[in-house]
Amino acid sequence: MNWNWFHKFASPKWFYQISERILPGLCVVTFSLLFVGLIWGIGFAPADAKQGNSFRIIYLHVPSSFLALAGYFLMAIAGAIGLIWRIKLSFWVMKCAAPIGGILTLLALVTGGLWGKPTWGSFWVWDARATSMLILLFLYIGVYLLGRSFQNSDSGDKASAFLSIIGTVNIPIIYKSVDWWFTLHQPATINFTSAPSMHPDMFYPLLIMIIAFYFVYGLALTLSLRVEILSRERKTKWVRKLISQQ
Amino acid sequence: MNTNYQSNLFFSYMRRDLLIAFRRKSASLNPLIFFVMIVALMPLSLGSYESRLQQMAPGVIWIMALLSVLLSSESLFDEDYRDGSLEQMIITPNLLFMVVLGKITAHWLTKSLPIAIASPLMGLLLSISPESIFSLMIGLIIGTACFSLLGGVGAALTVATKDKSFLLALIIMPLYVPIIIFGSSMIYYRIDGMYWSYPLAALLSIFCMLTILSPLSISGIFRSSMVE
Amino acid sequence: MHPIRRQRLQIVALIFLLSACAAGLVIYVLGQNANFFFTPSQILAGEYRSGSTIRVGGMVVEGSVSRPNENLQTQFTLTDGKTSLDIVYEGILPDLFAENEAAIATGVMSVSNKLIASQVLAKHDENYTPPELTETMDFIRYSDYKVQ
Amino acid sequence: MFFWHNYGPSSLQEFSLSVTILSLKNLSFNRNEKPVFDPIDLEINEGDLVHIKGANGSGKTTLLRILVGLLQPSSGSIKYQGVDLQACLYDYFSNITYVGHNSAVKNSLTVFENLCWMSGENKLVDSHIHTLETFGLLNQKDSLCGELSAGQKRKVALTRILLNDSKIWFLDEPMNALDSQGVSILKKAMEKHKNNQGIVVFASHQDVMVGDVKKILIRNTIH
Repeated sequence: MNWNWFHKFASPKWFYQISERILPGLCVVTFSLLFVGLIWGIGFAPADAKQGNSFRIIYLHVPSSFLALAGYFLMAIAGAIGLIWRIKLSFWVMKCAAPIGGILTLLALVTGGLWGKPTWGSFWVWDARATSMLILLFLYIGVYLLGRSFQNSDSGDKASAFLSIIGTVNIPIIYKSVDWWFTLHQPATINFTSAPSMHPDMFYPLLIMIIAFYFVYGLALTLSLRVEILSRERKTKWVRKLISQQ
Repeated sequence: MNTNYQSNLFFSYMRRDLLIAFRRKSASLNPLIFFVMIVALMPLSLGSYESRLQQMAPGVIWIMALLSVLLSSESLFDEDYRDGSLEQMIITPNLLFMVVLGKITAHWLTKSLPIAIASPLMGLLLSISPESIFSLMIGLIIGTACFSLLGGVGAALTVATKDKSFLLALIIMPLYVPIIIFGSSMIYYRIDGMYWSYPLAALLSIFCMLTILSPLSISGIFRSSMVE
Repeated sequence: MHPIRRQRLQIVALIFLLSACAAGLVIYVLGQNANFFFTPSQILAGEYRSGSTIRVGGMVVEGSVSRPNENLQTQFTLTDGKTSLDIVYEGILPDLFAENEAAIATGVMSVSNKLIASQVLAKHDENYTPPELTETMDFIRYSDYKVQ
Repeated sequence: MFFWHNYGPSSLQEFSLSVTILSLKNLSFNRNEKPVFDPIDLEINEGDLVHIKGANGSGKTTLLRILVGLLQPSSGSIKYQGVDLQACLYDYFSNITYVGHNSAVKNSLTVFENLCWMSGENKLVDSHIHTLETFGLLNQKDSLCGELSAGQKRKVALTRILLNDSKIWFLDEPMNALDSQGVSILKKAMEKHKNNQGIVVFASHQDVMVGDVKKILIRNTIH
């Protein structure tokens, strides 16, 4: 089942040339979206009844936690494609997606903490979402470390692909059990970022911010993937030709 | 190669590993001794107040059981990898599901089950409330089985790496979360006098899922030419 | 390929058996009262295991908080919009505990249909609503009050 | 198995087109993007003795592991009886015996238990006794393998090739740690296996005086 069009897309050289062209456009769209979202969210959206302005950090917190989880699934899918059809490029996509996802999870945790301080008096609240986010961070760290601990980079890719797939299977169980654990110890206290019944003009900037974060994720992934392609294909002719042109 | 092994693949590999474990009894008791020592040290750090110990006891015992099984699960494939019999295992013309399950069961019987059996004694050491001893033991029997299954996956992933013991812990720890949650809440439910069959059922369902998933993923790992 | 096919059969059978009992257990866990606490109407309808510690959640009725005598024993009633339940509690109430706010009481039902609570937890509303909306909070919204 | 041709009178037997079992097409393996050896093209027919020769660290063991199916090649293909290896893995595994660089012998098991584990029977079978006799290990039958010398352990590992009658033998450095008696036994076994249409693929850096041998010279690529 080797559809050659499928493998054509998967050739690193093709991806490198395509990304060469779309990179400028991608940067412009990403930064403009970010700019619009942040200004609208910070500047014009109404303050929350109880939490006042400290609530505005949601425009950073929700998109990053959203992307962190989506990034993990993307990483696992890339790993699965790499394992099944043995496509090198998708292994590298996974390898680059791990640090990006990790940083996004860290951002989500930090913004969560910053938000917790004024409203609930402490940086860290053992809440369901925060705990699952912390565990997601540990999963990212595990995949990142495993990928780099093999002498042969190919088996390192395969191992981290397997770990991310196993992690994906376990994520729903972890999230369910953390929710259940949360209701066990503090059934009645705070549960932020559940589906907030938000006022419309609080919601639109959030939507823009989420889309902006998707573009940021795509941009970061493309950039680090280009670096990975150059380092992995340093032996091939087209990379040597490329370097000689510089 | 070994043709008539097909019928009782599970038992033959389990018997072989049990035989090896019994030949070297001292090695297979290490997790139990580690568990006893580390639980005995807890009151020194937590202070020996009756109420505080009683409240902390279930969580402490579960975490220490996790650590003991985690440390011992590295030896699951490491010895076979070093003396070459892991390659022979991968070469055998039969599916690795039962082979791996047999090895993990042998590891569970020799290394993790003693911990579950010793847990009531440790519970008394930490002055746990007597009526929750039974639920502690049941929970740990299932819990250690889940720990061994997940430890097997971690061991398979890190068999060809350099710094094994830490790496295995780092990649597998997040996956232990649901087991720890349901396991220890079983005892807290029991102490509150509440209906503790929910967490037990949850723990059992996780155990069933793991019994399916971990041999499948381990055989996938070994057959995907990752073991250099 | 005979041995392989027999092994595959064994494995598929084992997987089928295990996934069946895993699913059964999960349904058992989620099915019953796993939403962790009862509402007063469920209590009065008797849907709880008598003698075991249970948790009851609801809104504290305005003006129902009273201290009959000075030994720190407080009495209040919880309601979920339809029925109400008297709670007797020995101990310091949490600072977030207020009338017309949600609260969760853990304890054992006494003979006189009162809950002898050993623990009370208070909850403050966490939905974000702009200032102008909070005043028009109507009462029905509280009736389906359940921790998800 | 497969239909056995016989081209006319038996004198033509040795010139007959013997059946190719394994065919390798520009096989190569990269470790960290560096090719370990030059691409290899080879047809291994029945009754062949293949000697993989090369300096230390030139990738002999890697090539052997690829042939055995432990490692997937980065490029090129291995065909077993015309079918790609990955497609007929189980069939292939049931026809090969592999004795790796470190002999897969459990130190805490006795020689007899090791043989049982290797051959799959769980009671003493006359084939066990026969192989132990050929390798001169009969009186160590019940001693733990941990107490044996490296040479004896190597012999116990090599008994695996006689225990299960598989078509293709893959031996990695079979001669090292063997005494002269062991080497001669091994040569006789390889000769016998070669005559009844078996295949022996062995990797060794020294030259081994064994009949007509098909040689693969492995040079690690200059990069």
